[in-house]
Amino acid sequence: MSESCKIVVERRGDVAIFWTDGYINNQGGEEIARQAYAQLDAGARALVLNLEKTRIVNSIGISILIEVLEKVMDRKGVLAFCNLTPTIDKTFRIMGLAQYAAIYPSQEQALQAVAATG
Amino acid sequence: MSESCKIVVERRGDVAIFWTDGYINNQGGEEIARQAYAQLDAGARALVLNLEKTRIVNSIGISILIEVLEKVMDRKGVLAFCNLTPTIDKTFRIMGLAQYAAIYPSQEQALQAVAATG
Amino acid sequence: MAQRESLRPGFEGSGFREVSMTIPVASDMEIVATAQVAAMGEYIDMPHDKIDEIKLALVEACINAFEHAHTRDDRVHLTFRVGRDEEDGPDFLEVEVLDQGKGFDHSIVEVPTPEKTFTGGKKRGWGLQIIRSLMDSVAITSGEWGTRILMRKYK
Amino acid sequence: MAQRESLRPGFEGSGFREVSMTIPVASDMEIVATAQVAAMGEYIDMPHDKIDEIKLALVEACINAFEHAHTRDDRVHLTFRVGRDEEDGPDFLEVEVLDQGKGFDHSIVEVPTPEKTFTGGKKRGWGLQIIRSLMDSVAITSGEWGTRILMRKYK
Ligand SMILES: Nc1ncnc2c1ncn2[C@@H]1O[C@H](COP(=O)(O)OP(=O)(O)O)[C@@H](O)[C@H]1O
Ligand SMILES: Nc1ncnc2c1ncn2[C@@H]1O[C@H](COP(=O)(O)OP(=O)(O)O)[C@@H](O)[C@H]1O
Repeated sequence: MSESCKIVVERRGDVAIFWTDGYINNQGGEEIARQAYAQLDAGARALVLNLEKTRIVNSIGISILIEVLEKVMDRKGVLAFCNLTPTIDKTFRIMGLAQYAAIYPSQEQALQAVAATG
Repeated sequence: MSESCKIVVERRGDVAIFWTDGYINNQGGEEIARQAYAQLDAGARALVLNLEKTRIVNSIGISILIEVLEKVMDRKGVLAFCNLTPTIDKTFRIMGLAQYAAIYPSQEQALQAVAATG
Repeated sequence: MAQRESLRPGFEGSGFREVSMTIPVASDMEIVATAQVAAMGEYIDMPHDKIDEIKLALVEACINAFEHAHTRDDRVHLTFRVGRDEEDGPDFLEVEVLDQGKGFDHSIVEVPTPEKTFTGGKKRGWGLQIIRSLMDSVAITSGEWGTRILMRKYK
Repeated sequence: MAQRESLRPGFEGSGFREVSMTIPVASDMEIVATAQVAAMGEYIDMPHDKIDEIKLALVEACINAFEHAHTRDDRVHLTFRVGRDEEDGPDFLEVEVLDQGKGFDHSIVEVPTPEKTFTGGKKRGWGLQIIRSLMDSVAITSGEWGTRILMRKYK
């Protein structure tokens, strides 16, 4: 079904960039989690999630992203989001994700910021 | 209402180019007709209708475009369409509009063709 | 969680996904309805050109109901279904347009031709013809209760 | 022609445009339904960011009905209305989500907080809160007959 979220991951040094495309629901969230844990296991220190091509993340999807964030924080890693629509940004703030993860307007800014933490 | 068709007209010599944006129904068709007759009265010899930003023309809209075509032909003028979606192209062929008006893939080709008739 | 698991995409269960919808008899509501064709078409990954064809067929059926039916309830009832004839057959999108109007005998509707349209001065009368040309199958039933057009297109 | 003339855009007549729709309890059908929010929102020229907010509120209400309601008819019933409170007031889009499920007492639903979500391990429970945050007004009625969420946002 075309509604499901597509995910592309690229590793640059110790940073893994995720590009999502489409609706992030439970399945989309779980797929991101699976790939995020694989990257952490393979030594990634920072994850950057570029949500440019996602217009809707439901609350179940966000709750899974929060689990990913906690796992990253447990391992002293960094998680950053970029290119959120105003509605996704608002929802991340309501649920408090924005208090624990960094949100940047562009991928470039996100990459610079996570590089500075390395 | 945003559903209604917007029309922009530009006059280049004796050719008038129409850009439509949105759904062409009876109102949209009548608005095109009104502006087309104004151009003919103001001496335009050829009309080029660029439908690039229109995805739906209903059968009432097409019947009005056929009236415009007949008026143009009465005056020994030329009417050409360009940038039709496959569905609009198909419908124009079903209704026979394609037998009497020329259809071109691009605006450039339409303009060249109508210039050659001048 | 168990509940969520059972809601995987696909055509399990009834073998169909059916969405029904009611729109008022009012201008531009036919365009509002086409959004559902796009959504259901994308759901089965139907190519965009085919989605456009179904949209136009739906528009024509709706404006017929708006213009000719004189519906008793001032509404037009739409049903969208996606499904397959056989397990491994192609997906289809089916659209049903039902009005509770005066009905008509479609067997005696004059078939339009480009010639009549151009030389004859009768420009209208193309709606049903366009629907038949754009869809893979069309069934019209009509009576005193109103009119139902059932049309289907394969992916 | 006379009939056509009476179908000009606007809110004449009932003062409302109302589209109703029924979707099956099935994954991704909430996304199919959001197409109608976009279509009705565009009909009143609502800004796209507001349309996105209503879409998410609708998604949350639908997945609640899918997940918690255990509907008797395996369907969720949606109604979309555009209108105005006063002649020259702003347009609104109203969405009603009705399920014929088991109902719940929303006055005793625990209100989530970011702290509980992060330290407490309870990640879920944000749907209603998100709906309330994104919409201008929300009314929930629920009983043995099911649940109705009525939510409105102004242009
Ligand atoms: N839903 C309907 N209810 C009643 N009559 C209809 C309906 N749809 C079509 N008709 C009749 O069939 C005729 C042909 O319809 P159509 O091919 O769509 O062309 P047009 O609408 O331009 O006349 C109409 O003029 C009308 O008399
Ligand atoms: N339509 C509904 N029918 C029955 N119960 C519901 C419905 N919507 C919400 N609830 C109840 O309210 C609770 C809170 O819902 P919500 O805030 O959306 O969070 P979540 O769905 O993540 O639990 C749900 O856990 C459920 O018990």
